[in-house]
Amino acid sequence: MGNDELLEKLKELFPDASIEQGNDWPELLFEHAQVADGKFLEVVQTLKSTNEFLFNYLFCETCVDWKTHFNMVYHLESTQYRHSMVLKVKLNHEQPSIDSLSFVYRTAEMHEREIFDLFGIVFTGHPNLKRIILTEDWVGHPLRKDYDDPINMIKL
Amino acid sequence: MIEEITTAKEGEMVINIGPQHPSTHGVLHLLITLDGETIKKLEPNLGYIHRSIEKMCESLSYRQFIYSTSRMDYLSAHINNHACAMAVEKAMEIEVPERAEYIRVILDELTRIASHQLWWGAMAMDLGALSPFFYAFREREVITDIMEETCGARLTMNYMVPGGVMTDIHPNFVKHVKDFIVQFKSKIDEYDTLVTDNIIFQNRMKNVGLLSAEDAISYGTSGPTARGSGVSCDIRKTHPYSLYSKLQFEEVIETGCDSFSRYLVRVKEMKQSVKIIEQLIDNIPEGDFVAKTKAVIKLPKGEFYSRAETARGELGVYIVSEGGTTPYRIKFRSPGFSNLSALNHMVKGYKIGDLVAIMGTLDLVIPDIDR
Amino acid sequence: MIRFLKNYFTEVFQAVKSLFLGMKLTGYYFTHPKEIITQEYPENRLTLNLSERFRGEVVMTHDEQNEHACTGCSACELACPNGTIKIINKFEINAEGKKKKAIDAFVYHLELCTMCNLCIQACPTDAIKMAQTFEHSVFNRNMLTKQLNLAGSKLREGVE
Amino acid sequence: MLSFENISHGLHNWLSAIMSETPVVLIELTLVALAAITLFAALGLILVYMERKVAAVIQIRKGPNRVGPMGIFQTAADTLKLVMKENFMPDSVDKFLYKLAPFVVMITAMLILAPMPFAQGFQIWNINIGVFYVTAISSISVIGVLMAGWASNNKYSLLGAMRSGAQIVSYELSAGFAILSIVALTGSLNLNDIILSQQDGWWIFKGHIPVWIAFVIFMIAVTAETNRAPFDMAEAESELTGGFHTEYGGMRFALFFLAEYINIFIVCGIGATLFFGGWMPFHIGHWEGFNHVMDYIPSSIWFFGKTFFLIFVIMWFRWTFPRLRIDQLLNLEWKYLLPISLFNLLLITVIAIKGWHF
Repeated sequence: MGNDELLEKLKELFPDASIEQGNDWPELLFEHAQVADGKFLEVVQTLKSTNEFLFNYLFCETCVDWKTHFNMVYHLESTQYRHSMVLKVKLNHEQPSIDSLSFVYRTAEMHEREIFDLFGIVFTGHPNLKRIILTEDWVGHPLRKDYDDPINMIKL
Repeated sequence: MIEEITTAKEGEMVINIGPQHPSTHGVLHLLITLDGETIKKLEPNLGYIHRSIEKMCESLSYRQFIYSTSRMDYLSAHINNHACAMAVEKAMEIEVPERAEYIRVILDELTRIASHQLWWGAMAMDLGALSPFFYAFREREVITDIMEETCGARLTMNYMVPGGVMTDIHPNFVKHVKDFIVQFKSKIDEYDTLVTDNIIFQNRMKNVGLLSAEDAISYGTSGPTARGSGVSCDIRKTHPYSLYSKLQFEEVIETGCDSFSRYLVRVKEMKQSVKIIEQLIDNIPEGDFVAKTKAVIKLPKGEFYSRAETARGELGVYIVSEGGTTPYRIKFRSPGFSNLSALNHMVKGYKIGDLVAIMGTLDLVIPDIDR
Repeated sequence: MIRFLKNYFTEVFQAVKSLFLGMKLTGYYFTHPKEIITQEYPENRLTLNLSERFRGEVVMTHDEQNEHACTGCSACELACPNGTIKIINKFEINAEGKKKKAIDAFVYHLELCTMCNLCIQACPTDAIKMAQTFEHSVFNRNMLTKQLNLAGSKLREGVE
Repeated sequence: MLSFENISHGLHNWLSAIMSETPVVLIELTLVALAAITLFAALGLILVYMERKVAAVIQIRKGPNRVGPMGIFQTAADTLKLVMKENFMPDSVDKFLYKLAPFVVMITAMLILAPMPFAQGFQIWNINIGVFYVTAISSISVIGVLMAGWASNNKYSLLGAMRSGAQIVSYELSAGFAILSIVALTGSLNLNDIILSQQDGWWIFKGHIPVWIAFVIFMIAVTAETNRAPFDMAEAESELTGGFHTEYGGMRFALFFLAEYINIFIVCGIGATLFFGGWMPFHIGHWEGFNHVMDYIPSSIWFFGKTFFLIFVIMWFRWTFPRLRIDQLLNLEWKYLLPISLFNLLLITVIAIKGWHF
């Protein structure tokens, strides 16, 4: 499916989300309130299992700290149709949490542990949410913009 | 599913594989629970070589950050640099000169061959055959010499710059690459005689570490790991970049889903890479080797994603720009990290010896996983 | 039964054959010592040919009059991702009585350098280049911090 | 002509002439012990050097070449280093067993040396059940390995030791059957008798194809029994880091290391004796002239030549093949080698009874 067509279909399916054409792929942005209480899993399940989309390959999952809020960014691709899309969810900065995708895409398990480690986003329903890169007793989440470590960080 | 390994049940034994272990090829730490010799659970523990490249890149300019990506997957340094350069070029809408594209693709493929050769030797070594390692390094040495001659370094080249390549190719480049191809073709049969056809090797590899196509996609594996499970995922074919849409080559796909298929994919990929180089080496066009760019690169506001096929799989470079001279956030989607996530699924029920073989066929590069 | 036996023996034969072929290959290398590719390093130092592009360390070129081409513009310092280069400038008063910027010390931290070649690319006057030396080991870490401009050197005429 | 037989006989006669029987025996025992230990050390050094050189040339490199001409003193230097190292012992080991294990392995290797006919008339102990003695004693070394693995209190060591136990116990069977086939042909368990029975040609040539099969099985089985690649399950450095000797360092490790090489020498010596006639020169049937020429080459050279050739073959295996997995290793033994060697033994027995061999 081409990007334009995909854009139309997505608009049809998610009328309340903000959808726009990004640099490469259609971008679907949800506010956190729209996908709270397990609704996010439904959205992703729809994207994965609807015959027109079949987004079965989560090839990149990351997070961006925008100081006022976090953006979870999911890059999805369909290995059958070879179309891709970007799924974004805005999370609040104080208590960021979102449904874990580890049962939809198994690869999310490791990625979510990494994001939890470096951004401090809590994934509800994750089977084993603990730090993966840093030690268990580490304080803070280094990839946040407000993270400051006067001892270990070298300022150039 | 990675379950928490805290206490072993009756008759089970928890073993630390790594962080210093001969077959993890670096500082990977795996906690495995054994029942006798059979693996029940595996949990990777990362971070021993985490250099926070993503955080570092937030304070580096768009010319500077490329060098640090050579240190991620150091065996396909050129391809990492290429992906980063492409992301910047895409954002800046820089037209890369034809000559630069040719040089880039040739070097990419040479890197891929070198990487696969090292993997081949190292994997044979994991299985206990030590000689193939040296044979592999003999051919790889020729490639590193070519890299040294043209790029100035043997492993972390930092040769790609936004808009092209750093310097023009060395006058002897074409000749030496051709010499390499001749030598490589005469020696590639040895690889099969020594390892591929060996009955012990085949028994160690076949029907071990099964990863079905569905799981391969679900676990986000890419590169030879996924192609060994019959998933078409070669970025060079599915989302062609650079010159790849014009080139004649096959995407190697094996449907065995086991370690042996993954092994075959890599061995065959080496031959395909040689085929690609042969198509390009004789007709490198004249012209500029780098496009004119401003001294200080400022990316427009927005998000840019570029994908490239490294020797291990799909590398994604995700740049979030605020319009300044440094990226606001950069994310490297490294192939090793996703491939590693499938390891727990693959080794369950196999022996320790198989764990080594499976890890060998995943071709893990630890700095790539940790970044 | 016969088929089973036949399969069994073909299997054994194929297995032995594959092992034998492998041994033949290693046997070939054992009987052909000419294939040895070892380079004996300290002995071959004199004949060791490194490519002219090999990046060993950053050096500043000086000509016979002990003059270099570094204007102290600190483009290299900015280009360096690791803070390897530190340029300390001074102001000289030349013959016409004008104040002129010149380098006092071009400090180079070899221990931080990753040989990425960005400083050489950035230099507008080609004052620095990569040398092919690679034997950098020293006993004292401080010896890796180098001053690249020679004592008493000055800026070459005509370089701006 | 210089021969070991003359030396030993001469020494015995000279000693007997100047003193009574008891001191003679005592002195001779001391001399034999000293000779055995010297042989051990020398063999260890030579074999390690040989392994490194063979590996190097197969791997298209030069190997040790810095210490002494062609690096011949490299192994001596290594041994010196190991001797001078701290005799480190981890805290939680079973101290008695931990200390004992290397010696058990070492002493076992030394014991098997007793009935080895190094040259004509040069043998420490001409025991009439030589073959039986060798097979019996060689299985003791597994106890040392198990001891080391258990006492180290390390999971890798334990796994390595258990693998080693399973492996040695199973491969002893086919090694035993291969040895038995020669015993069936000669009708004697005495190693000297076996050698003398090959006066008109070595068994490998006299015994048709079954002896070849027995020889191949013997080589595979002893490679496994000495824990050499491709059967080095007990060490398996890429899987178990160091296997049963992970926790050993310094001289204790050196003893394990040395014992491994002595064991190789011994099994190859046995192989050479059984299949290639030991010190017996290359004889063909009744070609008296040819046989006579061959006799001019000293018997010790024949023995060591054959043994070192077999050692080379085992090294050749090691540097060519990947390692088997533990279950495949046992499969190979129980599904392939054991049935084949049983059948083969039957064939050889028929050949021996009917006298079909040359």
